Amino acid sequence: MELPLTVEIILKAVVVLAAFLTLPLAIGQTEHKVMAHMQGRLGPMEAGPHGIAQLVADGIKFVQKEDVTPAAADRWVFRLAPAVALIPYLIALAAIPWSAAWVAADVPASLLFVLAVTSVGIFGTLMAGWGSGNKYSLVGGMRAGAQLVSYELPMVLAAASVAMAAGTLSLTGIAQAWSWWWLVWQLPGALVFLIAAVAELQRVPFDAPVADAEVVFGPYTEYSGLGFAFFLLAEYAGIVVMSLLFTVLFLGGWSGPWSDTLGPVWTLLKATMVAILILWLRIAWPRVREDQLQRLAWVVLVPVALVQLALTGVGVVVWG
Amino acid sequence: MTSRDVLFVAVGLITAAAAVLSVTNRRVLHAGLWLVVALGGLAGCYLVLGAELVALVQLLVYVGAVVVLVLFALMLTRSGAGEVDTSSAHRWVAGAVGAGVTVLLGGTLVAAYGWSEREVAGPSNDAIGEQIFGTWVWPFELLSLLLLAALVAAVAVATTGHRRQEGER
Amino acid sequence: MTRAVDFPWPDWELPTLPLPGVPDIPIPDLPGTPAQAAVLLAGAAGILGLALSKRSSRTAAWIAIGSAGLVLLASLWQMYSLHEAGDPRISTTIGPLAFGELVVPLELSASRLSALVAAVVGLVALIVQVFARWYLWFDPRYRQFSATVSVFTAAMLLVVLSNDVLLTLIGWEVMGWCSFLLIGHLSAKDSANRAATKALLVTRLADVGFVLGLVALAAGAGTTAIDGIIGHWVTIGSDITVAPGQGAALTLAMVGVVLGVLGKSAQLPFQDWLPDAMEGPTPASALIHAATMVAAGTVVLAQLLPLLQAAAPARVLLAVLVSITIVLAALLAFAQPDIKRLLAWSTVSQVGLMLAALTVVPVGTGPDAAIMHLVSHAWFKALLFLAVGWMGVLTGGTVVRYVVSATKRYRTLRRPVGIGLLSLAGVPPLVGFVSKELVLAQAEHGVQHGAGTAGTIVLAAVGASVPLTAAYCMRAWLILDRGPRRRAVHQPGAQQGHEIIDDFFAEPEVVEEAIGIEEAESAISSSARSAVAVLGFLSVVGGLLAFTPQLELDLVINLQLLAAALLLMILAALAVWVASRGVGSRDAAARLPVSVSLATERGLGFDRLYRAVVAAPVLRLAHWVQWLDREVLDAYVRAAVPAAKLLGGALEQTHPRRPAPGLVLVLGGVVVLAVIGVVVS
Amino acid sequence: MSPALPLLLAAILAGVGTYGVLARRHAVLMLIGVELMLGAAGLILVTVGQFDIGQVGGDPLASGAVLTLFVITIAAAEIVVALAVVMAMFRTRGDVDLTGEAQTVEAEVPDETSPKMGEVLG
Repeated sequence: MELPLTVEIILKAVVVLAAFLTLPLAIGQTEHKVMAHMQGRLGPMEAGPHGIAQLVADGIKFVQKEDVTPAAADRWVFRLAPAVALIPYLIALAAIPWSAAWVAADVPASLLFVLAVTSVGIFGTLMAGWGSGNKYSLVGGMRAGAQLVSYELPMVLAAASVAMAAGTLSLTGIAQAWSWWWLVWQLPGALVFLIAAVAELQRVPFDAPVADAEVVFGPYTEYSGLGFAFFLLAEYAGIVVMSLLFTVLFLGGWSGPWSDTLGPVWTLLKATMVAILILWLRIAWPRVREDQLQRLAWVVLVPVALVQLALTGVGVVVWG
Repeated sequence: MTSRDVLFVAVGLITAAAAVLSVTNRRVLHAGLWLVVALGGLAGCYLVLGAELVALVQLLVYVGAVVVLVLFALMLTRSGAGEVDTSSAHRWVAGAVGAGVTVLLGGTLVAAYGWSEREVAGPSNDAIGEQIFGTWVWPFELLSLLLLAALVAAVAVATTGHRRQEGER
Repeated sequence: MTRAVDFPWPDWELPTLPLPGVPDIPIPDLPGTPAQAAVLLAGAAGILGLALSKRSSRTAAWIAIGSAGLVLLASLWQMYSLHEAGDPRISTTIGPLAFGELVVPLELSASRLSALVAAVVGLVALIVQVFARWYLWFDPRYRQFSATVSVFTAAMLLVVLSNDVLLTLIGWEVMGWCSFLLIGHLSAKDSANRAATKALLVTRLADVGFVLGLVALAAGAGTTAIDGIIGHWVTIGSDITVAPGQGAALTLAMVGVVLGVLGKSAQLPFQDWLPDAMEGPTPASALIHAATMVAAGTVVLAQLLPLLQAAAPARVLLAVLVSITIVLAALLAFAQPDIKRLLAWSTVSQVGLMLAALTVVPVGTGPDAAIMHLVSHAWFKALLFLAVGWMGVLTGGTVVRYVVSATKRYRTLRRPVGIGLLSLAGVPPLVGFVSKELVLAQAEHGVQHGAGTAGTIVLAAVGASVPLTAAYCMRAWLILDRGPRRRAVHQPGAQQGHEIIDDFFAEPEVVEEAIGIEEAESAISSSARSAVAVLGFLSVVGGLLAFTPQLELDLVINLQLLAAALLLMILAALAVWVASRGVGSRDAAARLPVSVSLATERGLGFDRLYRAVVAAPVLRLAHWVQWLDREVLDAYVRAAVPAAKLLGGALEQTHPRRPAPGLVLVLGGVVVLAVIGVVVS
Repeated sequence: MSPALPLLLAAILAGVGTYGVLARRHAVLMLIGVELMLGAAGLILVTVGQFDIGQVGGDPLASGAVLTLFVITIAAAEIVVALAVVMAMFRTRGDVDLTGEAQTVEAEVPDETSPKMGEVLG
């Protein structure tokens, strides 16, 4: 099927945008429901059948709300922050392959690309923290900054281990080079990546930046209406991107029975499992203290990731 | 002018403008944010020049980590208030020196390499990887030592002041 | 000069026994060679024993004894397969190392003799492990002990089977460290620590020569393979010729090797560490004395025999030193107030005999007599040590006044101790007699085949050792068996009641005598007792080994010499018997003046000599170096501080102290300079 | 394309960076100038590497890209140490003003227990 280049690009952009708009909502809905069931309650049941339209209702509510900019806020920084937080995930989603053919932008070093782009998202949080003109926001923003910088290192190291094993920086290439025994070989790296990903998303148990008992809602304290919705969307989009990335890197992406035709389904299935795991963490775990959080990153994750790198190196040299 | 030229001019203008704003903006955090734009633009320039690996590393390391640290330091030093620029006379002299650097560097470089159109043909990512772990492996290893030394030094410098302060209390 | 006497006694050639043919077992295609298996199994047992046993002595014992059994099987299998194949069997270890021009093949080689020694090592190690299981039952550090013994065995096997001086060196070093651990096993005891350190230091000092010698040999030959080294340095024809122009180098290297061997084998002037090493548990002593550490020197020199024969000065040096050692150690053994120390000095003397036999081997004959004595000594000395250790458990110590009439009190001890002492003394037809006669015959043979003055000295020393050995054996026997039977006054540490052990892996149970068990009968586990019994059996009939094709002894026994030796032996024993009469403890040595016994107990004050000759200069050098470091080198470092301060202060005076304007000036200057540079160029 | 464009941009960035270093009295802002200058250096290296300037047969050692990566790494190390120095300076002096007299004696220690938000947010 040959399409003109422009049409293809537009089509792909539309598809990515659509995925970007629906998947986070699905994650949000899943969170509501999974959390409710794990806690032995029903969850939202009013809007739509079985509460399916709850998130749409939420969206309408957010749109109707007044968008308040505090008087002490740094106006432009405050207004731009949600967009800065959201857009990197959109760009990252475009580079993640769903199957060998299903990838919107198959750039050569797509792993590096995804990691680089998502690392920009931190500015949204920092800007929100600074721009709100609120001391809780500032503290939360600084916590977020420290946390994201700390956890980016083990994350990149774990990803580098997979790239080294596959011998390529391309996500498509990595997923194709994957074979089942990587599940064992790359297990430490996978755990490190998963933990670091949860920390990058600032979700429980690493949600000290938005700990409501300490800093209200951290950088997002002053946001209301659409701005807040954007941050919420960014968080869910982050879960989507990280789950997909984890799937492609450590779970073989679309590999599975009949992967020629069912490839994207496998990707989606595996990513859903990972996403539910991330949601589950939030429901099951208490919050980690700020110092414990830094300690975990530097004392546990970084060394483990380095050991994993060495392990991969040995493996590549021995079997490669 | 090729399309690449046009693209570069566009990205370059953004970069240059952001750079100027980052050194003239009087609100410290805005200066830091403009630096983000400037360095991100620089990554874009690399991309236009075909050096995608460098561009991505620039984005990952510089924008994702280094500038975050800068912003962090700005927040920690709580330096919103007070003058951030030197006196105006001083600024004029500084401007003159800066302009001198631009003219001198630009003049020399353009004079040396000229305006002629050339093919963009940089090394591939594989070639870069092979060179780093082949020809450049010793400097590379030395760099790792440098990073380690910087890490230790940063911790040492940061904690020493802290301890002294606690000792005084 | 027995040679000069021309007496018409017939000489007696060794007969070859009409042995039943070895059954023809088909050799299955096993992975690896027995040599690899033996070394690897023993080494692995050491590591596994520590890693797997957690805190269970039982697991450790299973691993250690099981692996020792497997090692013995492997070495027996090796003997058998060599017997079938005939040729020495070379096997690889980890493959050759890339060392540029130096060839390092790292190969093992199993030949007729090394296979025999390996089998003996395996046997003694197994017996020691079995015995140690009982002896150290309540020792909380039994795991470490058994693992160390395993590693020690592996190291000795490596030395025995090595065809590469690098492997020899590795085994040699590991043995040194393991001996340190074994001797210092009772690490809470100061004396044990001191003895371990002393053993380590003394042997290390000697090892300097050993390492340098081997390095010189390997470097000269461009290879570390032993046959390659021998092939490079000497040409073996009807006579050995050294490669032209390398005589001095070979001599120097061999002197170094001989020094190392003297250290490891506790010969003069390094003899003093061995008696002190008695601080280790008895099984460790049995292992160190019988088949491993002290015998390692003999093994290595046997491997390098052509080089030793070619390097006359080294050979003479060795001959003279070991001859003195043989006599001196035998004399000292006689006067020791402790049976264990007596045995230690006897080891020094007996190892001297092995080395002496090596020095007089004429060109073209093998070291078989020395190896025979090594084997026989391994058996009867292990037997003696284990029996004495057993005795020590029963009586509470091995000092003479504790062990007086010990075999009378504990009748089960009588047979092993008796066999051991008889064998040590060289009474026919026990194994000690056979091997000692062979050494004597070898010495005489050597004298007749141009061993020169060295040969004469050796012959004299070996001859002198015969009555001396008989004397101290007689003395020990009289003390142990003929002493006044006193009702056992239990010495501190001696057992109250007796242990009864039915199952090898079940904990000993203490049973009071009142229950009616025969005295001391059950005080040892049946397996440990059978281990001792095996050694006793071998000590009795082991002499037959000399008549098997396993040893190629084309020696002629001078019957006249043999008769003289036996006569001397009997006379010495009689003299001791006479001297012991009238002494309460039947201890003949009690007739010696107190000052003499004290001096002998202290090893004739060699400690003080070591301190003066080695320790004091080293300490003084260390002080010097420390002074140099602190007062001269550090002074520069310390001076850097005020210098930096001074410089900083001076520069501070010239600094504007305002960073921003200073920077403008600096950068402006740089730009101006750059402009000038560009314009000018 | 013409190599003059990126080289000119590099010259501009270097000049702007120099101005930033010289004209700012705030230590962290001064570091921003340094970063811009390092960026200019990287841009020159990449340009030279991508255009085969000055040598025949391309850039076989990939020196342009590799050296830029090195520069980025060194910059990371530099900024970390520099920020540590700035933090130490802030702790001991209470400000990060570079125009003031260099002090060897420690000035008053800021009261960290009660941050004044107005000052913080400026």
